[in-house]
Amino acid sequence: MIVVWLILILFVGGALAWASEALDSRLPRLTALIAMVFSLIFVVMLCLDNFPDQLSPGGQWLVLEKWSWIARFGIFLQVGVDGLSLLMLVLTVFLGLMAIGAAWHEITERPGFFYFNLLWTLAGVVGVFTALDLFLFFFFWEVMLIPMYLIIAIWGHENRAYAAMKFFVFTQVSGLILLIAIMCLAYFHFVQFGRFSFDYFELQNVVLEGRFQMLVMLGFFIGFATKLPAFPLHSWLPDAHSQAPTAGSVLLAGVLLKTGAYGLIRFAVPLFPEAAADFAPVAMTIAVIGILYCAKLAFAQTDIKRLIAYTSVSHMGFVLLGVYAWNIYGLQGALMTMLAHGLTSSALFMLAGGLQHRFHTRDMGKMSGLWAQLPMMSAMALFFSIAALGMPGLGNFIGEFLSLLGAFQANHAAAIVAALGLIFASVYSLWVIQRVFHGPYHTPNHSTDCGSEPARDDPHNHPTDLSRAELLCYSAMALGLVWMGMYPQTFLAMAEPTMSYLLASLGEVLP
Amino acid sequence: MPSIPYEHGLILAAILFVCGLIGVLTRRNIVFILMSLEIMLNACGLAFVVGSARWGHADGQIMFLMILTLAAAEVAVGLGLIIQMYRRFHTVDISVLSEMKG
Amino acid sequence: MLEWIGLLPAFPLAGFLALVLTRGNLPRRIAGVIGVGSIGLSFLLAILISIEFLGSGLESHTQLLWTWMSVGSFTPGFSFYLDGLTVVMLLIISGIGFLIHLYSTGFMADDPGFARFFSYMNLFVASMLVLVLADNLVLLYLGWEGVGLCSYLLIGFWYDNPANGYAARKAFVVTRVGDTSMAIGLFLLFQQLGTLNIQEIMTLAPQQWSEGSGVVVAASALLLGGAVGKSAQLPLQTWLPDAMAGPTPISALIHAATMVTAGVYLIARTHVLFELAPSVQLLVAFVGLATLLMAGFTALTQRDIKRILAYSTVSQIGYMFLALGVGAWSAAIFHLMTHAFFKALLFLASGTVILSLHHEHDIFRMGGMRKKLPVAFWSFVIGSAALTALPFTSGFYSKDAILLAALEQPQYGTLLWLGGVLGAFLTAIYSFRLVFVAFFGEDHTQDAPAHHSHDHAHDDHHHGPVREITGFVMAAPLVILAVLSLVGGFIHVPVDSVFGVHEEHHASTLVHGFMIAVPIVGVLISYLLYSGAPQGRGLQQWLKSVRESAGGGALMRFFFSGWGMDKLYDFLFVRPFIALAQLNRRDLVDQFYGLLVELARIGNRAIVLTQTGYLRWYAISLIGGLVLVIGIGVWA
Amino acid sequence: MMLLFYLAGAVALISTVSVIISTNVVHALVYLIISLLAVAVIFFVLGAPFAAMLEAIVYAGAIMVLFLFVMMMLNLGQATEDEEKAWLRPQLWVGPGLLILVLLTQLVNVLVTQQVDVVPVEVGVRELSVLLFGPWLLAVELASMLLLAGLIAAYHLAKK
Repeated sequence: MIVVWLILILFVGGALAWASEALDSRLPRLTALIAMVFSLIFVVMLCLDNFPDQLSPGGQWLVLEKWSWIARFGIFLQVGVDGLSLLMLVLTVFLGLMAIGAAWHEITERPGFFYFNLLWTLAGVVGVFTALDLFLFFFFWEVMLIPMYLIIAIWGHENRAYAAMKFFVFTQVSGLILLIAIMCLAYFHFVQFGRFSFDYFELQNVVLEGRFQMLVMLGFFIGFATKLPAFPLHSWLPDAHSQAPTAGSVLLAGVLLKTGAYGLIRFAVPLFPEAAADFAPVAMTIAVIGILYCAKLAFAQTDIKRLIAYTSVSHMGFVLLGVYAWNIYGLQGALMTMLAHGLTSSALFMLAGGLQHRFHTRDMGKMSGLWAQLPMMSAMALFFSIAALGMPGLGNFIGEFLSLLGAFQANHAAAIVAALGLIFASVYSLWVIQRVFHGPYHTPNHSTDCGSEPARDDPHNHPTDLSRAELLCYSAMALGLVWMGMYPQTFLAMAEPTMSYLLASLGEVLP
Repeated sequence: MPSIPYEHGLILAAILFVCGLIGVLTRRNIVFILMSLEIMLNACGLAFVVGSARWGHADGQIMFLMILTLAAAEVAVGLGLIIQMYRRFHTVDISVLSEMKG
Repeated sequence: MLEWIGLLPAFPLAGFLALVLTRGNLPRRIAGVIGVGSIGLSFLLAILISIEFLGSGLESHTQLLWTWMSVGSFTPGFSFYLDGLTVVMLLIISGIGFLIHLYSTGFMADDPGFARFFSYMNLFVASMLVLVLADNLVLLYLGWEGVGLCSYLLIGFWYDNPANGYAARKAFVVTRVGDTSMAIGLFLLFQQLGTLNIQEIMTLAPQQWSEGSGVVVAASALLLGGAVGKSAQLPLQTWLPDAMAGPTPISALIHAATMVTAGVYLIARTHVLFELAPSVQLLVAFVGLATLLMAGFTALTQRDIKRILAYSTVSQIGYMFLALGVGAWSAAIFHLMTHAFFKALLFLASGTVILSLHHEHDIFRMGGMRKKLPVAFWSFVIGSAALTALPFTSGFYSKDAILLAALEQPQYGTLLWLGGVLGAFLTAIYSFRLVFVAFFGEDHTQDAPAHHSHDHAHDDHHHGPVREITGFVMAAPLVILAVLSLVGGFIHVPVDSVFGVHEEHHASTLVHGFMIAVPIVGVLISYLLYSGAPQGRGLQQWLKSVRESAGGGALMRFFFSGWGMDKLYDFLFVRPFIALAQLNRRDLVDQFYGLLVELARIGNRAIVLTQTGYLRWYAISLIGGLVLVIGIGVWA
Repeated sequence: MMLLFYLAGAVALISTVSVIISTNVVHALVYLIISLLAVAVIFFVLGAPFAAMLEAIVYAGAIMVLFLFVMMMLNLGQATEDEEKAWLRPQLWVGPGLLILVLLTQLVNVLVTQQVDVVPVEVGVRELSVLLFGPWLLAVELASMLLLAGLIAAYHLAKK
């Protein structure tokens, strides 16, 4: 029941937040915060409950529940939590809190509806990470997208309508393809077993012919790869990320992208082992192209949020690489990359949001040398940039190293070329630091008279450094990254039974 | 009692229907269009009654009654619209109502 | 005592954390005490550990702190390994680190980023200690990247000058190229051997691979790539001269004594792999030789005091590579140690000069500083003597060992030896050129600025009176390092058990004599050329004529630019990358989707044409559809 | 009886054609009434006297009177008639005519396959009422709602 409670808290909390706007415009954020804290408590309880069991190899599923829903078509409310899901839930809830923190002062317009959308998106994500019935999965998949569309479309920046529409079209079209693939699978279950089923475990028994299996697998792959996003399908992301409000960017980059990767690990490969094995070289090639191509694009950007968005695509390439290496190193690497990237990119987006809040621009050319005025913020930016470029001792390194280690076992060439991405990562990460935080001090607020000495008492020339709350948020994320980097065993051990199970069930099929 | 070929009744209905259709397509005066619509509805009613006679059953006639009701309601609304249109545009030419152009 | 090995990097790390978490709000005195004290503690502990280690018969020791991660059979731990090589490195890092930290409290006394400086320095020392203590290659890689990060941060320490930022990024990115090669090497080693524990690799490798087999050649070549990047050898040497943009103590600690020798350490640590791949080992030797000659020629033409020392560092590390390449492992480590002494000395002394001359870097705008800066002068003389390998200085013993080992190389021994000797000759000339130009002759400090620009730490320097800045904290490290530079050659490096061989090199008296004579001749030539001595007027005239001739001038400029490598890389990599990035700023893939959108728009416009708004038209299309449907229903 | 059927059919046909080619609204209306009455005769022939009655009373009576009232309100005169003449150009008939011809061919083609003779059996009011207020009750209710809606809409629309 705990999973259902978790989802319900978010749904109801969202509705309450919307309703509470009528009383006071500050109530919604408080309501949302309380709902998030409750969810966090639930997730932590879930972790603590299962902590002793998680190392036993048999106990893959920590929670597995099933209620009848539309029995006629074999649709059940089936939810399950294993180590992988649990880690994703922890990430979701944690970043949900961060997103509320990011929105706390930023969202002043229609706050009730905003927090409603925020919490419903999170509810959808939680559902996606726990649903084991493909119909239910698709239901939550849609639930998480539409509120996010609204968040971008209503509270976004100057070009929000375009970005929101692009986001919507890409995700809807890919969602449709995913739906068709799910329907095909359910239909073939009907053909082979005489009844419809959307049950994850039952669908694993469906046997599909080679060509057809490839087609259905591609349906799943496109659905998830758009969300991930993988190389040729990434084009919605920079627009959506750069136009979304900070909280939206945090959720998009931190959580929503992970649903794609999760889908690949949970569904796209295990349901179609042979097709996935055949497809692995292609997927790895896509991953490599994505890593390098988007790293190069990131370097060329002047809009700081766009830049971070492209780095996200580049990093998610490592996830794709790790997943399709399909060995324990690759999978664990993909997992660690997902977790670490969730924190890093969220923090970077929050920093970018902070810059925009202070200087009303995202153009990196218009600010420089902020270290002199904003030392704490700059130090945080430095920390997270360093994390993003894969500094050992921080989470991202573990993820990228393991992904590459796994990929190298599966495909030498792909791993070697992908490793070049590490060089590019350092190029663009340091470039941001140089452009924004180093160099002579300059901000758009006193650009009118560069020649004269800026008036020192002008408040605009003294942008405020991080507030205590902001510092708390960033510190929490930084600590998380250090934890992941110095003792990733906590996370690896949680996911270990799931990964071993996945590998063991079809280990012989893939390289 | 001499019988009537079933298909003749239906063909008559079809011809009447088609005549109404031509009226709808070619006339510009909205009053004529409305009349043509009446012809079409009536043709349909005829077809139903022919069917009713063919099977010796009253259901067809009931359908005719429905159509009759429909025609009454439609004419009431349609004539109301014509009055509105004439008030606004001072013409009964349907072509002035082309604001739905894409 | 040995089980406290984990505290070695923990002290500086704690110092780093203390300085970072207080966000620079500590008083300078306390920040300095934390910064220096943490390294001091590490140094004390290192001494105690070394004593115990040496006393216990050089028994190697492994200490597992915690398992870092455990994935499949990949289980690297946070575990430290101690043997002779580690002990030497520990003492160099913590000892010289401590001296340089002490010196920095004087050097950086007026800098607004005092606490930040020490926090970075502490983090550096911690990373460097992890690097040398690591018992597996992943942990080593952590230290390896950590020192690279600190190097980046410290080169760009004075961040308000974009040139410094550029140098810092260049350093990081160029070394990252090497690091990536090394990472790929790690993947290969793990795939082949199933472990990344260094000692296990050292035992497994000879069992699994025959000498010269493809895998071991690839693996060692990839590791060499990492070493070359970090140690600024050809072809990745271009970052080091620019790295001089950082504060001078940084140049002393990171870019002379410790970090840049990490590549040497890595190769020595994994020497078994290189022994199994003779072709790669030979490559190491030739890389070293080529680098040392190239850097030597370049150093001859530089004007910036720190750049001369930087090229000299590149050149000296070339010697170490040469030694590694000919299998003289302990000679390489020995030279690493002596080099750390005298190069740290030289850099710190140059720091004193620069500070005393209000951030003047150009040696031709110094002159006659012998009297005004006595401490710096004597430090320079002693350091240069050791660098030149004048007899009985520390450098003499270490370089001698290297050259003799090179001579014993079976295939190319003579060639390598001759190259090394030529390098030593160049070393003598350029190092004493610096001494003679800067400290002898007339005072040029009030001259107009040179026509060419060079890197200044601060552009706003003004020409006040020259006054030597030497407090106790700055003088003491100089004195200690000077003594070490002189007598360091008598220290025995306890690394024989690590490499499993005891190296002794013998050569004829003639060879010995030649090798003693060459540097002395070099110093003499330098004296004649640069001290303004009347006896050398002919030579000076000749040099002038060479410099003014077209070919000679071009050659000088070629040397001055570091053999045009910067321009080459700029042309080959940087410009294409930037051009490509600019070209595709708006993402071709996105444009493709834009095309789809455009197509949809065109389609929309076409279909809009059918929306005439006439009732008749709609009715007709309705009927058309009806006809079609009935037609299909009836006749299809 | 057969003769009556064809005769009434011919009348209906001719008057209908006259409706759609007439230029005078009032004339057209009269033709329409004739057409409707002719159809009522056919209904009678086919054994549906109640339907014939309703056709005559409701259609030809009530609905057409409604038309007449509206036409009086609109007060269309000679000008309108000239306008109608101008609008009824022959070329306007070509496109729709062809299309309709195709449609008619299709319909006839389908309908001639049903070669069955109808022997009209009179279905009286009684049977009709039993059906109407039996199984078709719901349809009657719906029809009443439709009329109500029409009433309200007509009132609203025609209001000044």
